[in-house]
Amino acid sequence: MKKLINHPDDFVRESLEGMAVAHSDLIKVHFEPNFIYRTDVPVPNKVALISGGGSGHEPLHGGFVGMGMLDAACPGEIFTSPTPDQMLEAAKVVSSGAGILNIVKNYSGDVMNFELAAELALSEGMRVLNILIDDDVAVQDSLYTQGRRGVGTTVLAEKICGAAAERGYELKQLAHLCRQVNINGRSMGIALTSCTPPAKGSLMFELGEKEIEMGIGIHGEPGRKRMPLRSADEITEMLALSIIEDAAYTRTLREWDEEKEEWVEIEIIDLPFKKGDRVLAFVNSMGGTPLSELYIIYRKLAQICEQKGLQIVRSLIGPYITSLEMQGCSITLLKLNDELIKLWDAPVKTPALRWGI
Amino acid sequence: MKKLINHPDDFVRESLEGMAVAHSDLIKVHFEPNFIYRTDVPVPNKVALISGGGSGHEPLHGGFVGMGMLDAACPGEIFTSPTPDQMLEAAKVVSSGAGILNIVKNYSGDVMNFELAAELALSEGMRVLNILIDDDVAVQDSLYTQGRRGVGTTVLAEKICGAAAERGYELKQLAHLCRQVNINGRSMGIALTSCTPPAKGSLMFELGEKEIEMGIGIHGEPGRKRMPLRSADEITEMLALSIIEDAAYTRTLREWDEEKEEWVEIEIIDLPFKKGDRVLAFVNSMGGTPLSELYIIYRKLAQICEQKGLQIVRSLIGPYITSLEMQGCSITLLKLNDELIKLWDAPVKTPALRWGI
Amino acid sequence: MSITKKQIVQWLQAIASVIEQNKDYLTELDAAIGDADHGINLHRGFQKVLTQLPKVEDKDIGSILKTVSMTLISNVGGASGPLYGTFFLRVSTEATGKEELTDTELAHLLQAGVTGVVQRGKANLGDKTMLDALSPAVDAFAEAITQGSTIVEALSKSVQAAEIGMKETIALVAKKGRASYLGERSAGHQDPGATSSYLIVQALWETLN
Amino acid sequence: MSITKKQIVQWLQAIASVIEQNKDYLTELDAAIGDADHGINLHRGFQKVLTQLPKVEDKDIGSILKTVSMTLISNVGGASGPLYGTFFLRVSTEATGKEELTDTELAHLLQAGVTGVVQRGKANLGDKTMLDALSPAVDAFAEAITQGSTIVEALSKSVQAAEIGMKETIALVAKKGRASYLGERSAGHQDPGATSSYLIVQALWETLN
Ligand SMILES: Nc1ncnc2c1ncn2[C@@H]1O[C@H](COP(=O)(O)OP(=O)(O)O)[C@@H](O)[C@H]1O
Ligand SMILES: Nc1ncnc2c1ncn2[C@@H]1O[C@H](COP(=O)(O)OP(=O)(O)O)[C@@H](O)[C@H]1O
Ligand SMILES: [Mg+2]
Ligand SMILES: [Mg+2]
Ligand SMILES: [Mg+2]
Ligand SMILES: [Mg+2]
Repeated sequence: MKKLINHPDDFVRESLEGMAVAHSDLIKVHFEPNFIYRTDVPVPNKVALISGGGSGHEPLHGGFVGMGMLDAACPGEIFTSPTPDQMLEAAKVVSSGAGILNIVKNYSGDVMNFELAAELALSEGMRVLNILIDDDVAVQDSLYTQGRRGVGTTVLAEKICGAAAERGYELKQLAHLCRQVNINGRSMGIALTSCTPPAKGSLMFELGEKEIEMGIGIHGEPGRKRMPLRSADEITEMLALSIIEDAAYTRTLREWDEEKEEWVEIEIIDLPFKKGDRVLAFVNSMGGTPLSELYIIYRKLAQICEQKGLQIVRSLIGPYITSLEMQGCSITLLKLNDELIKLWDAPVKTPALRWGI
Repeated sequence: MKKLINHPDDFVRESLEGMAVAHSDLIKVHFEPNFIYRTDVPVPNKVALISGGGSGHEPLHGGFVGMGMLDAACPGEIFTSPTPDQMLEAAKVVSSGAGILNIVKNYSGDVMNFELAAELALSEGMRVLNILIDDDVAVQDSLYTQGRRGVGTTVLAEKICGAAAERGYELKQLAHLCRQVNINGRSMGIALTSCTPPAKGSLMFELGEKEIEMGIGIHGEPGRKRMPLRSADEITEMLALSIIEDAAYTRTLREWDEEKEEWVEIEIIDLPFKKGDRVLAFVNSMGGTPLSELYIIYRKLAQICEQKGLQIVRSLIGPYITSLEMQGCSITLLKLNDELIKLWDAPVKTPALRWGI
Repeated sequence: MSITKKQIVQWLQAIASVIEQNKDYLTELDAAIGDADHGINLHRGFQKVLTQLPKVEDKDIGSILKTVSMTLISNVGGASGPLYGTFFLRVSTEATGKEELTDTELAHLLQAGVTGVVQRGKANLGDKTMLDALSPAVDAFAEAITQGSTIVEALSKSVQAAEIGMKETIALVAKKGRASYLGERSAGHQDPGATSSYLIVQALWETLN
Repeated sequence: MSITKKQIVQWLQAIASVIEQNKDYLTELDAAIGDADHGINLHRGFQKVLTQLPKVEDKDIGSILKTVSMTLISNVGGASGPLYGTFFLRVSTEATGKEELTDTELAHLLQAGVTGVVQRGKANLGDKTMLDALSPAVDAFAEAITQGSTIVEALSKSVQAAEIGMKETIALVAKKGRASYLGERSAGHQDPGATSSYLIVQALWETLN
C-alpha cells in the first residue's frame, strides 16, 4: 500500500487535525467524538444542517461545512458510518433551537446510526428530522432490498438546503426541500481502478488491465457489472442514458413523524426526466481521475443532454464525493426549477465549495 | 492504459471542448491555435496576463483564466510546451494596449516558445514582457544547467499578479511583482506513482511497490532520487526542510529589455526563509492523491513551520498543478508581505479558483 | 441451571478475543461483497468493551450489558454497530438488576435481542445478514431449554444452528445491507455479519463449556 | 556539384518517414530522461510538413525551408520545436531565391542553422543535447567539402560524426533541457534530440546517395 499516511489507525484523526489548522477561519474540529463544525455556530434562528458518513469521500462532508452549507459534519472511520454520539454532540453544539436537519445517505449503516442519533437528540428535547438521499440508479429494484444508495445528489442537497437554511426556511420546509432535491436527482458511477482502505492495506477488488466496474457506489464496493474498458464517449453514454432513461422509481423511506412521534414509512416517487427539463450536470471524480478527463466526460454529457432535450443550466465538475484514490467518475443530473437555481447560486463559503462571497 | 478518454490524439481538444461548454460564463476557447480566454477581453486599460505550458497539469493554466487571474492560457499537447502562434494569437485577442505579461515556467521548451512568441508580438507592435518562474529546490545547481523548474509558485504568481493587474498595476510594476513572487516562493515534490501520457500509452517510469521518487517535476519525469517509501510525516519533513533550509539561490534568467530592445541576462537571487517570516503554505496533489492525504501532509507542515518560526498566514490545499493521475504531492512556501496578502485575498473568479465574488 | 455475572464477563472477553483472531477473515469476507471493514469495525468496538469492563464488572448484568451496548454503538459504526448495539441494549434491559440469569431468562433475553435487531434493521430471514445466523441460533437455544436441555447442551445446538445459518448465507442473494447493491453477484459469498454472529454464539458456548 | 530543390523536398520527405519509423524509439529515449514526447512531437511536426510541401514545392528553396521552419515552430512545441524551427529558419534565410545550392552554399547554410540552435538554446557542446550530434555533423561536412570531397562523400563523413556525437551523449550528464533535472541520473542514456539530429543528417545522406 502506497499512501501519504502515517499509521492507518491515525488516518482520520490526523487528516482532521490538518483540516482544522488549514481552515481555522471557516471551521473547527471536535475530537472524541469527531465532528467538524462552523466557527460561528449556533447561527441564531437558523435550522442547523448536519451530515456525515464514512471518511474517504473527501471533500464530502467536512469540506462542505461553512456559511451557506452544513453546520456540522460527522466523519466515521474510512468507509464506516459514524456513530450516534458524534451526531448527538454535534447537534448540541450547532443547535440554535430552530431544529436540526440530518442529511443522510441511504446506506444501512448511515441510516441506522442517524436514526439512533435522532432518537437520542429527540430524547434531549431537540427537534430533529432525517432526510435520506437515495439517487443511485445503478441499484435497480428497491422492493425487497436496501434500495438505492445516496451518492452525488448528496453534495447538491447539502448546497441547496444550506442556502435555504441561511434564508430562513424552517425545519419542515427544509425537509420538504431536501426531499425535492433527492427525488429530482439521479446518479451513476463507474470505476477504472479499485482503491485501498488504509486499515485493510490492500485493494478492495481486483480489476484487469482492460476491465471496468459499472454502477459502483462510493465505498470501493464492487459495482453491478464488470465489463471491458470502453471509450470515454461510450462510458458517458452508458452512465447518462441509465440516468436519463430511468423510469419512475418508487420506494418507501423511513422518516420521523413529529406528530405521531415515531418512525413512519413514506412512499416516495421520482419522476423521470423529460424533454425541456432544466438540469444541473455534475461530473464527479472518484478521487484519482484528473480534471482533464472529467471535461472529456462533460463534453459528451452535454451533447447527450442536448439530444435528449435536457437543458444544462448549471454545472459542477471535480472531485466532490470520492472513494479515496479510486479512478473513475460519476454523473449526477438534478432537475432544477427557479427556486433551486436561486439557492444553488446563493453564496457559499466552505473549504471545498466557495462562491459569491 | 486505463483512462476516461477517446483517442489519445483528441485528448487535449476534447478536454478543451468540455471545458468551454462547462464554463461558458467565465471563459471561451479558441481552437487552432488553441487558447482559453476570458469572455470579457480585452479588459480596458488592464495589462493582460498570459500563461501556458503543456497540458496534463489541469487545472493549471486554463482553470485559472478569469477575473482576477489570467486573461488567457495556452495549452500545449500533454507535457509539451505550447507553440508561439498560440501565444501570439491569444495576445492579439486579450491585448487592451496596456501590455502583455507572459508568466512562463522555466523549462527549455516553455522558455524558448514564449521567447519566440514575445518576439513575434513585439514585431507586431505589442508591449510584452516574459517573467520566468523557477522555484523547484529539487534542482540544486544552476550555474551550468537549465536551472530550477517552475512548479507550485506559478499558481500563486498567477493569482497575485492577476489581482494586481485588475487593480491597475502597469506592465513594469507587474513584471516586478511577478519576479518578487518568484524569488519568495520555493517548492518541492514527491511521487508515489508514475503517470501515463495518453499518446505514450504506458507509464513514464516504473516504481516498485515500496519506492518513491523524491524531487520530481510536473511532467512525469523521474526525480532526483529514488528512495524507500516512508511515512507522511517523514516525507513532509524532507520536502519542508529542503525548502526551508534552502540557501540563497543565484541564477541568471533571460528577460526582454524594453530600452535596449533585446534579451538580456539578469542575475536574480532568492533569499532564504528566516524566523518570523509570514508564509502562504500550499500543499498540492499531483493528481491522484486524495484530499484526505493532503491534510495529513498539511498537518505536519504546519508543525514544522511553527518549529522553524514561520507563520502560516494563508494556505491552499488541493490539486492545482498536477501530472495527470500521478499520486504524490508538492509543497510550496511563499513568503508574504502586506501587499501580497492583499492581492492574494482579492476576489477571483475562474473555473478552478474562486472567492470574494 | 444458571449463568453468572462472571461468566457473562468471560463471554464478552471471549468475543473480543475471537473477533481479534478473525479480524482479517471478517474483513476479507466484507471486501468480497461489502466495503472491507467488518472485522476492523467489530475489533475496534470489542477492544473498547475490554477497556470498559473493569469499570463495570462489579455492577449487575443489566448494567454491564448496557455499557457493552453503548460502547458498541459509539465505537463500531457501520451497520453492525447499531445492530449489535441494539442487540445488547435489549438483552441488557431484560437483565436489569440481575447478578445471574436462569436458562429461561437467558433464552428470553437473547430473543429480545434478536427482536431488537429486526426492528432496527428491518431485515427478514434469508436476506443474507447477521440475522440468518443469530435468529436460528437463539431459536435453537430457546427450544432446547424448553425441552429441558442444559445450558451447555442448548448452546451446542445453538452453535450448530448458527453455523448452518451462516453457511446458508453463501448461496443467498443479499437483500439488505451493502451487499444488496451487488444484486446476483452477492451470491457465492458468506455474509460477514452472519459469520461474526456465529463467532459470538460460539464464544458463549466455549465460555460455559 | 550541387543539390537541387527536388532533392531538398525529397530530404524533407525522408525525414518525415524516418521520424515516423523511429517515433516510438525517440519517445522511449525521452521517457528515460525526459517526458516521453520527443518522437510524438517531431512526428506531429513532420507530418504537418508533409501536408504543407505540395503547396510550396514550386517556390524557391528559401521559401520551402521557411515554410518547414514555421510549420515546425507552430506544430512541434516542446524544446525541439523552436530549436529545429530556428535551425530551418536560419537555413532558409541563406537559401532565399535559390533553386539549387552548391556544396559550399549547403555547408554555410547548415552552419548558419547550427548557430541558430546555439543562440536559441544556449547549449554548449557536451551538454547532452541535439547539438552534440548536429554540430559535429555539420562541421565534418564543411571540412570535407573544403577538402574537395563530393557532397555524398562529405555527407557520409557527416553521418559518421553525428553517430559518434549521438553515442557520446550516452555517457554525458545533461546540462540543458529537461534531462538536466535528473543530474547524475541522466548519464547512461542516449539523448533523444541528438538521436533525431542523427536521423535528420542520415536522411540527407540517403536522399543524395
Ligand atoms: N439491515 C440489516 N439488518 C441486519 N443485518 C444487517 C443489515 N445491514 C447490514 N447488516 C449486517 O451487517 C454486516 C456488515 O457490517 P459492517 O461491515 O460492519 O457494516 P457496513 O456494511 O456499514 O460496512 C453485513 O454482513 C450484514 O450481516
Ligand atoms: N537548450 C537546448 N539546446 C539544445 N537542445 C536542447 C535544449 N533543450 C533541449 N534540447 C533538446 O531537445 C530534446 C528534447 O526535445 P522534446 O522532447 O521534443 O522537448 P521537451 O524536452 O520540451 O519535451 C532533448 O533531447 C535535447 O536534445
Ligand atoms: Mg462500512
Ligand atoms: Mg515535452
Ligand atoms: Mg462493511
Ligand atoms: Mg520531451
